[in-house]
Amino acid sequence: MNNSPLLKIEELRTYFYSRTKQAFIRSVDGVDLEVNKGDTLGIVGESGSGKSVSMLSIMGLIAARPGIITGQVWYQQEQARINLLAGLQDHVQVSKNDGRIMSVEKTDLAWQRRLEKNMLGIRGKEIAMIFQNPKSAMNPFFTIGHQIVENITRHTQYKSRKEAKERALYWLERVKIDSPQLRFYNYPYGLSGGMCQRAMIATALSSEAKLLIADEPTTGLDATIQARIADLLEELRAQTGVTIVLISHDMGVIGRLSNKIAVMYGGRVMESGPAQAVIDHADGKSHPYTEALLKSIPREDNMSSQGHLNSIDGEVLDTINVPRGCRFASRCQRINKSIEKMCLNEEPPLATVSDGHKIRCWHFAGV
Amino acid sequence: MNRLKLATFIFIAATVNAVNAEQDRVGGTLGYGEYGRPATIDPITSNDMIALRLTELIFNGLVGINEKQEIVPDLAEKWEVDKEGKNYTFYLRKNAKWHPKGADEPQPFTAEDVVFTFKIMAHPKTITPLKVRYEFIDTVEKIDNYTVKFVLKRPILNALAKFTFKIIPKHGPNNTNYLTREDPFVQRPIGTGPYMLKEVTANQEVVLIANPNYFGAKANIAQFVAKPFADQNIMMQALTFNAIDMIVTVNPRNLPELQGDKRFVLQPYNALSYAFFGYNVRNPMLNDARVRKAFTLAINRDEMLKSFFNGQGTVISGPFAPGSWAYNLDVKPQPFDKAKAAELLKEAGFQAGSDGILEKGGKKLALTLKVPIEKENEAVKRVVLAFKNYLKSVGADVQVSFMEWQAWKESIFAQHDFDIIFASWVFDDSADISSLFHSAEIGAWKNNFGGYTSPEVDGLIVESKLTLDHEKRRTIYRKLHEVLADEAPYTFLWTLTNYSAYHKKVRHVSIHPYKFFPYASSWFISGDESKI
Amino acid sequence: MTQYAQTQTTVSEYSELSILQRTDKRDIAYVVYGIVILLMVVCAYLMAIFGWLPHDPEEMQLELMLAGPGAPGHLLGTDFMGRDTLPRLILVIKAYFVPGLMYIAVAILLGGIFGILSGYYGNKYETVVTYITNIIDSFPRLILMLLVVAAFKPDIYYIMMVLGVTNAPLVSQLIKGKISMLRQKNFVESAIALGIPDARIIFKHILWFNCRSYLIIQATLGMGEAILLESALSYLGFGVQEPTPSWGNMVQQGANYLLQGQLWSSTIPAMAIMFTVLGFYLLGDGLNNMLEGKRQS
Amino acid sequence: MGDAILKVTDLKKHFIQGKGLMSFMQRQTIPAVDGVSFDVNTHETLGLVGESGCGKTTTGKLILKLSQPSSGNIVYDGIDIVPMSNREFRPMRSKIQMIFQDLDAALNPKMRIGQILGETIKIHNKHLDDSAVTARMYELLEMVNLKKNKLSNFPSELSGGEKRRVGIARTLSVNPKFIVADEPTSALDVSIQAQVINLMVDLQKQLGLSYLFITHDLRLMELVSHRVAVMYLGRIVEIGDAKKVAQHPRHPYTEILWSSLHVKQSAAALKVQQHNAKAGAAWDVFDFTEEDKGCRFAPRCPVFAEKGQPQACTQQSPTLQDCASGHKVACHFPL
Amino acid sequence: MMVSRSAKPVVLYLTRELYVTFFLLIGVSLVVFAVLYSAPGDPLAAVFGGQVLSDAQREEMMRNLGISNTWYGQYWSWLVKLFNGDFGTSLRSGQPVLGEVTKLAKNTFYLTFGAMFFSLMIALPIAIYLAKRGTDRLGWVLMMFAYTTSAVPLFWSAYIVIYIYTRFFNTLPIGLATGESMNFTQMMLPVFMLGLGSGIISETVRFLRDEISRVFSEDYVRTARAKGVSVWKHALTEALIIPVSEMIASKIPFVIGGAIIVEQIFNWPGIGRMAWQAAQDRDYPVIMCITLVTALIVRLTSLLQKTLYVIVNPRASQETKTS
Repeated sequence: MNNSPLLKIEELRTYFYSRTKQAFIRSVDGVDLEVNKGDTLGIVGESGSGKSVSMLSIMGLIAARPGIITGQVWYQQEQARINLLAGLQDHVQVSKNDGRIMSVEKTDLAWQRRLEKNMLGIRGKEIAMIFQNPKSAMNPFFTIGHQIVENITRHTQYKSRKEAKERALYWLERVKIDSPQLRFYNYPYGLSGGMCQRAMIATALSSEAKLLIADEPTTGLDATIQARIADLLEELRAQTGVTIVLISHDMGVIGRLSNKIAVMYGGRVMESGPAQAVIDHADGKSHPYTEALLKSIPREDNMSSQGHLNSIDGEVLDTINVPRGCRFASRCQRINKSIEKMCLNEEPPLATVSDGHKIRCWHFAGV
Repeated sequence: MNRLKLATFIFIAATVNAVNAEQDRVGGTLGYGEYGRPATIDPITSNDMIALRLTELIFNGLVGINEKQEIVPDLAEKWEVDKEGKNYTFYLRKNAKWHPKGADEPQPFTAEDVVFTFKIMAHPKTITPLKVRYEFIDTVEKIDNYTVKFVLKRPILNALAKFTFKIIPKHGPNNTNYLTREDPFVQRPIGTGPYMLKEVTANQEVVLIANPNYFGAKANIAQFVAKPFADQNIMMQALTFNAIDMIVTVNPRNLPELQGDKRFVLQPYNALSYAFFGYNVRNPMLNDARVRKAFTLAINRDEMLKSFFNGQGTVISGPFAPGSWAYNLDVKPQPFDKAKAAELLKEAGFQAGSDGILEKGGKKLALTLKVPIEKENEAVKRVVLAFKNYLKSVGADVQVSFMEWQAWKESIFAQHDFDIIFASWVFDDSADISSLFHSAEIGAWKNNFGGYTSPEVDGLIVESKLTLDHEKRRTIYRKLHEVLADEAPYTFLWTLTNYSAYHKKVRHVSIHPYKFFPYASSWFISGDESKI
Repeated sequence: MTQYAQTQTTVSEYSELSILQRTDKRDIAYVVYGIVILLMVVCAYLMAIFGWLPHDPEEMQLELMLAGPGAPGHLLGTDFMGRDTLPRLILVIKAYFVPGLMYIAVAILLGGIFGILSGYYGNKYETVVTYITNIIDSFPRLILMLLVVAAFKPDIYYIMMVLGVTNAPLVSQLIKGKISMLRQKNFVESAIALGIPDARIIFKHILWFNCRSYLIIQATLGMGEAILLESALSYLGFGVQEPTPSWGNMVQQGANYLLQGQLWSSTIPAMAIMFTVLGFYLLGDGLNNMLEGKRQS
Repeated sequence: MGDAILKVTDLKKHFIQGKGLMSFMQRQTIPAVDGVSFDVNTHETLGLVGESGCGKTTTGKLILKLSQPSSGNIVYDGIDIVPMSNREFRPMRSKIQMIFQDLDAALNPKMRIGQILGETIKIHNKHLDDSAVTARMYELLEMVNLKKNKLSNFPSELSGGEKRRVGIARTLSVNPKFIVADEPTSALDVSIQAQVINLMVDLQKQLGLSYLFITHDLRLMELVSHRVAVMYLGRIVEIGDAKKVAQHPRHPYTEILWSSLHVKQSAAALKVQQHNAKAGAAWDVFDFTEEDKGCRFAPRCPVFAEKGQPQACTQQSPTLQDCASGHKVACHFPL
Repeated sequence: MMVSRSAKPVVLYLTRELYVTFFLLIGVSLVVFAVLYSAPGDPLAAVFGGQVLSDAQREEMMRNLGISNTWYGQYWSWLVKLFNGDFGTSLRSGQPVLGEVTKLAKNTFYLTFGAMFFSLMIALPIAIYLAKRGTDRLGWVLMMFAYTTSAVPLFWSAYIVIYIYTRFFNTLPIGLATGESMNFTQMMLPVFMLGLGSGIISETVRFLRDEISRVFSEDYVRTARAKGVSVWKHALTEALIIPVSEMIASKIPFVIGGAIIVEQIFNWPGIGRMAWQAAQDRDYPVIMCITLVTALIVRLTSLLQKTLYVIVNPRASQETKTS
């Protein structure tokens, strides 16, 4: 057992080409992340911050045609360390100007083929994924049981129908679905949202994947159910030791489950580190964006005297015209005269503040 | 051309394909193409030409007509007519046998069958187009097994020709009183003829095989197959690719192609019909004979005949077939003469309007020409369009309106809502033309659809009906011809020559103009095509 | 190989591209082709209306029947009456034009009524409308058309009328689908809540803003279908009748000589049909992609 | 706080399932809203909470007359709107408005923002000329903190927060006094959510609005509403001052709702969780075939289980009882 | 609200639909009858062909044929007979209509469904190619091919094919004409022609292409990809089975319509030709029977499609309860 992280993302960029605007939408623009075995990494950020897209890129689930993915994604399999994006650059020619991608020539078909080849044996088997809106993310035409069994027979040693069914029922029980025998034959349509998400988790885990990417697993569910799904994930992590990457815009859920947190904004990681370090914002020890996010959680102590909730003014970053300087500068509360120039003109580096805690802000750059 | 069936006489001699009858060739199959398929194939309920042709092969009448148009014995060996011309006694042949019904033994033909046939035809519940034609017969009586006597209501001219109707067996239909289309007999008839029905296949082909027990000379060709087609072009192709051996009526458009093809024989026969433009004289503009005559003058019938029908036909001047005894050869068809037409129209009071269309009293000479639709008969289209064009050149505006056949019939015969029609009358073996122009025949569903009245014509018709003298009648008819040609209730166009096309391996083909197949038993198929 | 290129280093105030710029070139080509066809149609219509024809369409040259293209004095040859093909091809447009518009009007009106009744007013009328549209849908439309035309009049107005009625269920389904889609988005409900009158919601919001491109597309596809159906009826003898020319009856009359090797007099109108119908199809496709933004993003 | 601007009494909406020709073979009544009573005072925000499917959105739509109640009264400003026809109600629509959960609601995807706003302004103020309409539009945009240049955009070109603002602006364009806000922030990011909530609070102050605030987010509810009504399966089980209901819930269901928010769940909540997992969706658990068959929450109720399934809960449907000044609860055994 | 999934909804649905179908067929027959009755010409046309009859004669004949003079009389007696399982007899041939029609309907059935199958065989690969690869050069050629086949008049292309065929093989590709038993090309050519020319290829391509690309962007397909299992297996139901069956059901009336023409040209003994003949003859028992049979085929196909939909789509069995 070596110490290299289970998943190491280096300089991941995912661009989409917008024909209407004749420009690249820089959804993910240079993301570096590490996920160690057994960790729960929470990725938090507003919609459009690139958190989902970066994870979909890792899984090769970006629609082939206009999507451009560059960078390295190292995945530590049993023995080997493999690059999930290996060989893709052969089919893409990128020309840059001033560090920005200005034009791309891409052989779509070959690119797609190569991607599928890379992903063979990874998707489902090594990395499983669950999505928001479980009702639409589960195939409405197959029974819950079928969808689990399919995953089991494909990726695990339980090949026979009977074994696989037993195993599927085991997993349904694990996710605390009542009367699994019955639900096994149910279609997603007949289940409530929470129940569906449980079934989805069961499906994902049933292949005994090492890494589970949970893309907003609680969004759209009732508050009560949200809490329960979060509890379930926590419980399963503790029991199976699966590594989880949790994507959410809800600081509450992230804070509740993760031991590491990465905060993304405008396609960039703004802050990453142990959960406690990131959340502990009381004395301005974290990134201004993280702080603002935490402060906007509707809570009694986040209310201003006028009965206003704290909010982050301004709009989400425009990912086409990415500013030269800090991406958050336009909305930043902590920006001041002394560093204004830096903030507006040069992008801050991801500076290490303490052990494993990195912040991308000029306030911390010098530290 | 749609055929308005009408009673008239037969005069035309059938042409015989002169072939030296070398050795008898028995056997072979003759497949012939028909456009459409028959509804029923018995002689009583059927009403289409396809069935008529088939019944010619399957059945016999009391008397027949030979190739020289003479009445010859058929099922009756001989006959007697009394002096009044009211009683006809037929002595039947004793060796005629019905085709076997199912697995039964063939039964002999007797006088019972003749009586039966007549009674069934006359029964009010029998639905047959024949009924009107045999109303002149009063009673029929069986004298003995092989003698029958017919009593006529009144003596009529040339009555014997009417006894060509086909005799059906008493044991044929299930119902012995009347015959309806529900009776299985109408689909699987049995007769006495040279051919008997073998089967109607799933593809609606009617297969006939030679009758081994036929009383007359045995048929040469072993099998006749009537193959239905829904597309004349395809039927034509079927002939050229040897899928069928004969087409009964060749579409004029295909004549040039066949004429150049050495493999086929094109045999002409008279169509026994004439085409005409009929005018509705209820329209005040058309009530003037000068206008109608002008129209006749304005169209170039020769050119049309030549361009559209390959010149295969004769332009006529009156309501009879040229060559018949009634046809008045002295009345020449009006030649194409635009100037004269214009003059006549001017005489009738028409002045050219601002747009070149003639006017009279402020009313334009605008007329509707109603034509029934017939699929794949562009000859009709050509004629009416040419007509329109000819009349346009003399300043008459004709709107051509094609109508579905039933709708056309209703608007012509019931509503009289038209100015001009294009149609043709078909002759067959009975009755007279009096209904076409007699004023008593004006009214809904009567034949004088144009509403033409002329005391002179009425008088001539009545006179002709009263006479039994052939010569006298002929004189009257010639006069009638003359009057009608002058009055022009119709513009008489032409009688056409029909062509049958067949593969040259079929020999000794002679064709009856109307019934087509009466002489088919003497046809034969030569195995050796090179000899011709 | 696909190329993507950013034209400017910074896209200030998104220079929103015009609809033409952002539509795929191919779609533009389709639309242009379709529009060229449409323009030709309009030109032909005007030519027919004002009688600017290259040749008298009714003049018969009986000695020159079924001539091929390039025959002296006849650019596209002559038909079975020795009439020049070209002016007749043009004249067809006039015969089709108004009935075609009527067909579209009938289909859209009837379909619109059905669609609105069942989609907007829902429960009350849905059963009845479904029943009626099901009846219409159950007929093979050529048989129905044959019946009506055989029974009444082989007139292009009747043909188009039947076509309009039989196309109504399709339009109705389209509109109903659109309404229920908009309902799902609460868009209709919010409009009602804002006190906007029903008529305005139906006509302006639903039909005008959200269905117009669908209806245009439907109409273009429908025009193609109308031409083809008329030609099918012509073959059966019940299409538009002489002396009114229609592409259907021109092909049919020419086709009688096709098997004898005289290909031209049917092929020319058949090509006219093909290019026009293809034009309608591509126009429909192109418009669909253009207006409904069906490009991959 | 003033007088009640809206009084809802015994409001019922029963959906009947099973239509078409064979409807007689399968018909089922679903009491989506079953005897709901509450009132909303002027300048007040009444929160309506409950799980999805409990009938809160339906209640909102009934008030807007977007569907016709089966029975009951809705009295707005002294006028009962239930018997009114749609035509009669139309002028009233400028008084009562709704913010829909769906961001795209109210925004015809094919219309520009300017057209969308202009239309409603014109419909309710027919006398206004074009320049006045434009002025009013600018005023509205300012009210909701939107840039003027958005007027020429299509809805699809706006971000979620902007769409919501446009929606609110359109709602405001008719000068309503009472707004039903159906989960106005559920589809938004936390940061944007705060902006929208602040905007709504500001507007209430500026324009003197009253809100019926429907949400399943209890944290938000607690902060924004003055009073809260908790709904369960078509009925209000608890209603009262927001702070009181949040801090001292009297109904077991309310207790569970609130406790699920906290990281450490109460023992009772965990029990329900287990219970609930077995029970499946709420509507399946309760048998509606008999009227008043008892407390609808009973099958999932921890108290019910604890007390050994008392008769009262299964036989008698509890009514809302006042337990402390204006704090009402419908439970046989309130906590 | 929820019903455990069982055969019950399907059975219920089928019962209801059959019940609706019954009324639908009554409606269809009424429409046809109305059209026929209001048309000029009368049933005697079938019996007397070109003959002209007087009013008295025609009344007598009508009485003898047992045909009522009023439309409701005629319709009612037809309906009463129908409920006794009797479709009446053809006025033209006198044969029981049902027997004749079913005998020929079989042929039309082979023709239409064969053609349907054939056009799907062409349209499916094109649609899949277009959906997956977009309109590249080959895709464009394929698309233009699909569109062009639907843009030419069917009868003209049939003539052209026959013309070419006869010149190449020197024989006529028409079974009935050439001999007792049809060979393969003679059987298949009409089917191919109808499949190509009935105009459904372009529409199928258009519809399937959009459907497939839509389904492939669905969330659950993405899930399948994330699971590393066969994507096509997951998308199959919604991307192919449902749209293809929908296409078949909705296009059957078109193909039957096209069959009228193909039957005429290729001399294929089917009900299309019969309908054409009967329409001109006003042979109303035949027309009624043919329209009922075709409407029934259309209806049953759509019923089959809907049943299939209910079976493959678990949501539908719930929806059928409410709609």
